[in-house]
Amino acid sequence: MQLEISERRIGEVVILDLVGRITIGDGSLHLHDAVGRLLDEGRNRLVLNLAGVTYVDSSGIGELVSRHTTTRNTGGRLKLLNLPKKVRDLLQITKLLAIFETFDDEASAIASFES
Amino acid sequence: MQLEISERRIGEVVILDLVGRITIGDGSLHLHDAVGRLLDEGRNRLVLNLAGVTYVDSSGIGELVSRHTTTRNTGGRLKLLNLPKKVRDLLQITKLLAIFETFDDEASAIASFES
Amino acid sequence: MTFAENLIQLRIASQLEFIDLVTSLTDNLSALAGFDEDSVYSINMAVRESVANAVEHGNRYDPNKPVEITFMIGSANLSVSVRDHGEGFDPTSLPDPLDPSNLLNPAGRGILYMRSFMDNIEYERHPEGGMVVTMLKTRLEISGQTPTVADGGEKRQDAVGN
Amino acid sequence: MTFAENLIQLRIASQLEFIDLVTSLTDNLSALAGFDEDSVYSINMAVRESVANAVEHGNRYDPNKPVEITFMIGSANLSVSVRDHGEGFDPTSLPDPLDPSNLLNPAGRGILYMRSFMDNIEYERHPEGGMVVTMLKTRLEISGQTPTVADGGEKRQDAVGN
Ligand SMILES: Nc1ncnc2c1ncn2[C@@H]1O[C@H](COP(=O)(O)OP(=O)(O)O)[C@@H](O)[C@H]1O
Ligand SMILES: Nc1ncnc2c1ncn2[C@@H]1O[C@H](COP(=O)(O)OP(=O)(O)O)[C@@H](O)[C@H]1O
Repeated sequence: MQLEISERRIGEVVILDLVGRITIGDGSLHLHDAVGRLLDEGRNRLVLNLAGVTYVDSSGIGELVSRHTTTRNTGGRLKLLNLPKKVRDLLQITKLLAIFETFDDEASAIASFES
Repeated sequence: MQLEISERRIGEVVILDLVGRITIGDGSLHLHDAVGRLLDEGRNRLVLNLAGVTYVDSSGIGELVSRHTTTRNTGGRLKLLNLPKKVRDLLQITKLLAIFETFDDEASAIASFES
Repeated sequence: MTFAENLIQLRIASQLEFIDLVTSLTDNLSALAGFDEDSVYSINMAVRESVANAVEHGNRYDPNKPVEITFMIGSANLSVSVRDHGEGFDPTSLPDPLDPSNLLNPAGRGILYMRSFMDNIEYERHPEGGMVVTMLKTRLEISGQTPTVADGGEKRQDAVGN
Repeated sequence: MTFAENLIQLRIASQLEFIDLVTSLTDNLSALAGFDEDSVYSINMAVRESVANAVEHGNRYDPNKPVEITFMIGSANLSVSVRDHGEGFDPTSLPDPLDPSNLLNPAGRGILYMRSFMDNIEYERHPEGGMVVTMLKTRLEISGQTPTVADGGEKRQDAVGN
């Protein structure tokens, strides 16, 4: 499996721990489905923990953007935790850093849903 | 470097510890030169410790055979220590196991030069 | 058949599963050509994006259309060109992914990444159909660390120099 | 241009430094095609020997002559063919490396290894010059472990079967 996703629930917030690559084909699709399933269940306070992500391509970035949008459309939020430098650079190059709420520690990411 | 060779002298015997690949090009050439240099110095009681060898091709096997022959021609011996399974299989397929003296422990390899 | 001594060509059927084969070869080849880790990653990204485009937009996933990737190891750079057998397109009339109204588009960033990660990229239509993108990455020469493989120019220089 | 959906072709200039690129691609491709670790090694060995022969004996290290390696991922096997642009040779009239008088030859074992590690190998002269060796490795099917990529036959079967 290109991308492994495991799920933790902390109160209303769901943290998805991503390990592997978010790339065209299986990786992007898997992320798409994992977020889609949560939104279907009405869970829309989402944190993607990217600490274990080793590689992302434009398809993976596109998937992050599109899941950001769908989550917002349900009145929820999709936030990013522990951006690896390479992912941060990709977001930077395409001016997406301003679009996403990003965090470097989990507690702050979770707390940010309270306000 | 494809193949790393380090040298230990135990009395009259020289043990060459080989680490890496003995393959066409650099690997075979490096083994060729290392044995050649010892023979030039008059050292011809040689043990090749192959424990760290990960891959050998027909060029590498050919180099072992040719260094076996040159060493013998000087009145010396080139013996093989710690054959990895893959190398043993390659020698087996080409009926070379009978040609080489092989050992599984260093003490016996060294002692074999006494008799 | 004549060939250049610094050429490597790969031709794959249009299957996404094959893209990783291309990028692994690319990594090994970039390392052999003497690029540092960061550059190896940059070239990998650009190759992945261009091959994905060739499969997706060029050949439209038609598995009976090939994608051809040509690597040329130069003394000062690596050139990679990727050719598909699609209808081609006009790269000057694409929406700008940095335009605020496009920021949330789910696609449209690949070519921008290719431009960012390589030193030069150029699109042209192949005379026999399809699109070719040629991308160049320059090698920063680190003294004492020359690639083992390069084009004739460098080799002749070495033969004189040493 | 038409192509088969299970094909991968690699063309390299005749340089020994490029052989490792070929064998790395071979390893990745064998794994993708569903071969186990032992088979991956066997295929690697056979490809290394055949490409080395194409560079050394076929193209005689002429860097302007290419070696072409064609991989075909079948439902039951992997076929690899290696073509050079040399003068060709008669594989039936080679000295037998197992003949006692040849045992100590420093060379002459490559083709024997290719035969031992693959299920079938065949040499033919290419109509436009050079030699082609085609080698076949059969995949032992392990239930529940089918390759992700294979030829049309297998895909159609899957579509019906699942
Ligand atoms: N090889 C190609 N053949 C045809 N059209 C292409 C090709 N490469 C890119 N394009 C066009 O350029 C657009 C932008 O490509 P790109 O920046 O890679 O983003 P994306 O692939 O995410 O759409 C594509 O949507 C497509 O219309
Ligand atoms: N592609 C080729 N073109 C011409 N001659 C070849 C080719 N491959 C093999 N041969 C001939 O077959 C002989 C045996 O090859 P091989 O068993 O691989 O051993 P080696 O390469 O060590 O000689 C070679 O010495 C060469 O004469």
